[in-house]
Amino acid sequence: MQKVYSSAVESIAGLLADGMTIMSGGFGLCGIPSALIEAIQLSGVNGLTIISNNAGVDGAGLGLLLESRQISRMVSSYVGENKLFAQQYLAGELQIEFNPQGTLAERIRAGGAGIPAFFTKTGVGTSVAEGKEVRRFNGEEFVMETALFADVALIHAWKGDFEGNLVYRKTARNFNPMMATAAKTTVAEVECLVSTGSIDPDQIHTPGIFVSRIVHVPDPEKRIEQRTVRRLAEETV
Amino acid sequence: MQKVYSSAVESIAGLLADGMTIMSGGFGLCGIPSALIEAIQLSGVNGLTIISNNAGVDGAGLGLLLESRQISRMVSSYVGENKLFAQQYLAGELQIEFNPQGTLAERIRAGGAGIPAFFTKTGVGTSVAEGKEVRRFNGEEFVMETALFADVALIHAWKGDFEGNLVYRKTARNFNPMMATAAKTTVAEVECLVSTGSIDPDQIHTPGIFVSRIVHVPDPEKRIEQRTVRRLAEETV
Amino acid sequence: MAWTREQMAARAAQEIRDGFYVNLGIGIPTLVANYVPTGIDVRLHSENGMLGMGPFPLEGEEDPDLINAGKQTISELPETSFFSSADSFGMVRGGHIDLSILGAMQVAENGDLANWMIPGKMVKGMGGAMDLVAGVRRVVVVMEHEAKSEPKLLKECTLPLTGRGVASLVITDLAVFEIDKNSGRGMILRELAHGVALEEVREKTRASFVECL
Amino acid sequence: MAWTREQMAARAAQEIRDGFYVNLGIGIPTLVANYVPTGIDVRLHSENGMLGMGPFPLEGEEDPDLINAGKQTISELPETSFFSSADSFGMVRGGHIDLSILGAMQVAENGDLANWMIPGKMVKGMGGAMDLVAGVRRVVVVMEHEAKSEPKLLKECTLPLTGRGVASLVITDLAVFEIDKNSGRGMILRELAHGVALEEVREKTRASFVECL
Repeated sequence: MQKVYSSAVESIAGLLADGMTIMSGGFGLCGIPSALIEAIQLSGVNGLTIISNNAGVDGAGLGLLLESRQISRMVSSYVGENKLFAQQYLAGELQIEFNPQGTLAERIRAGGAGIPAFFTKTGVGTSVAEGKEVRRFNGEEFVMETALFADVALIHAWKGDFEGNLVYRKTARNFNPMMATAAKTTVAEVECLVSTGSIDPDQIHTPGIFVSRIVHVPDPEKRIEQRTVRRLAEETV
Repeated sequence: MQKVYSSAVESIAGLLADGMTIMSGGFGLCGIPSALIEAIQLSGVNGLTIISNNAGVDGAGLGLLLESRQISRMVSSYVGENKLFAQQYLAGELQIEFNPQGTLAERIRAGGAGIPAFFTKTGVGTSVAEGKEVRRFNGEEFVMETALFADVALIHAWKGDFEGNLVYRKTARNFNPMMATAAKTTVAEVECLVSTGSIDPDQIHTPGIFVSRIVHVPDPEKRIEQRTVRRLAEETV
Repeated sequence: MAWTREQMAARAAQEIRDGFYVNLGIGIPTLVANYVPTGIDVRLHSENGMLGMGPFPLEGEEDPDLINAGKQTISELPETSFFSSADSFGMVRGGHIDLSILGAMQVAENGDLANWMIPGKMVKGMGGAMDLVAGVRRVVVVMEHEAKSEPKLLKECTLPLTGRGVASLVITDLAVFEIDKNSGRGMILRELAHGVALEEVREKTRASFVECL
Repeated sequence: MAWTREQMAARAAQEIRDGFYVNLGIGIPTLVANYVPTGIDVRLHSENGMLGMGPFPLEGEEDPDLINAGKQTISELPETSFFSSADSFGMVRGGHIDLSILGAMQVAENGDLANWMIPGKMVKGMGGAMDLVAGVRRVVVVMEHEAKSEPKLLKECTLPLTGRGVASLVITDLAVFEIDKNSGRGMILRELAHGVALEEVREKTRASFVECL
């Protein structure tokens, strides 16, 4: 069971095909699989459908794949931070399917957990529910949403072992754990690669069964989108 | 936000009413809220619907509430270890609704997560699917299952802080995390009560938002149903 | 003599009860955290996967792995817990968050709320707004009474909805309206901002409302 | 000269490939762990919330918080992880477990499987069996060929089903049958136990099967 690859490029080798669907973890630029996204850019694969909460910013994260015009469709909840996105969308080069953030998270979790569809109150009475079944339970209306599943999931974790067990750090967890479960092949970049047995088994966020390939990316560059600070005297925001 | 109660009896005071629905964590006798079950027995409340994977054994766990005839209905996946259960069931004093274990777990998770219903392949073509909607997705059949929600959930955790954040230990986790989310009021007994801030926030299994009341039960009696051991020379089971 | 942004935030903070779990939106709602009354213990939820959100970090203590839903650097507190987006929206959808305070472009007299898109303009997406308005137990809207002299309190929203019948209270720079979503009788005017005349509110409000000051 | 329980378990162990995640049922399937060929790396899943299940503990090292789905005390390994029952059955239902080896009362030629209740007898419940047979990628049944001289390999199950069209391979004390679930052509007899005559298998099998030894 050899899961560790020596570089991001090698870790995705043999997995890619034009037109495939890729999930990419992260919220904003927090917890995104930067090294794996760069490897996707290098591969030149195109016509991609990307499932990701956001689309990066110009020059970082999925913004890289927009620059190289490798993405033809996005499934996201918010793509506000990216000029290139707007340009390509308005030029008709890029399709977008907006999902409410919680619905997106739940559709991915459902995909990994063998749930083909579920009902949620989110979006009832809005354009999100158009064309979807709406049904009453206990007198309230709910809309049916279906599962998402990808060919490949790209994950960023803080710590991983040789078994593929993963631990995330703070709000860099976000979409990564569900995406790790909802793809044919899951590739994880980890900031710390540790020996199997050194992570407390009660504190593993993603069990190794979900992770096929791991690559060690020490000290990844992490950008901050909105640097907000307080002065020492201030108590609150 | 005072959540800590000084005894199991006090921790459930004011929550009980005849005929109510209670979720009780644990798998077999592992990770069951023993002290809280004893407090329920002392309270004398009856006509209970209990949602729990198992029904304890004679003299322990939910077996106590069977002895005192406080349960009128169980929602479970397996109740094999209990003579009293069989007697009361055959005498018509006890109703039972069997759920496949994974369906039971998912119905509870759905109840906590605002999902009124979902589709699963488990049970299609069996008596479990009788009277339920069966629908095709991608050429395969799935049965619709609905959410479970309780008035009170009784939880056993290893560690808890004053905020209600919980950590479980090994396979004593089982149904506890989902049940903690799926009741109007969740009461947790914890083996170790620690100060808020002493649990790593990345390693909290159940965030305090789900826990209304906590009671410290140090050194609870833990029974083993099937004590199996190997001799030193043996490598495997 | 309308309320300032700070006064609107302070008024919204009065909706917070001791022990509440609260989600604050971007803009004026963010300021609400500064006006939580002393003695009121509140836990802030950030839908990207955090409960017990702390203030902005001190200079030099920013952590790129620790941001809020507005992508701003923040800090943690002793009671903080982190979890996945699925678990986070499970909390929201499951009705575990007591209060959501957020901004809006339009609110209708039946509680319909619009705050995510303007037809013809580039759509950025709804983010977590639809989940929050549908799932959180009580939704309080804080917004200007008018946008460029256009009323925002309407009989029916003209913009695409974020949620149907979801708003319970609207706090504007001029007044505070309650919405009894089940009655179908429109809004109830509960308060006027200091120095604002009832006449001005009547003029600038398209939603029908009863006065119960 | 039928196979012993140990020989059946050893035959079942040959279905395990390197890197497989496997769930073993109670009874003969539990023995399979003893016959995993050297050089084959396998991870055992226990549906009560554990991956990387180790052997029974040494005397004195039993931990009441560490049991398998049969409620037996077990041990952990370096690769072990623990998770909730919801996550555990998410793995099962989502098709992440490669192989399930379990016992049965009856198997029909179309792969229908019955192993949870006998009408008229006290029903104990299906536990996780329905989830496992429906969700795991490949289901291998290990069972006696007959029960008290009653055939267990049938044209149609007479007992209430655990799953419809779920079994892929049946290993009995007499023979090994493959089931091509999509063909509708019945079972395929693949192997005879050492010293067992084809005639005996024909006699004791109600399911139609083609011989492809």
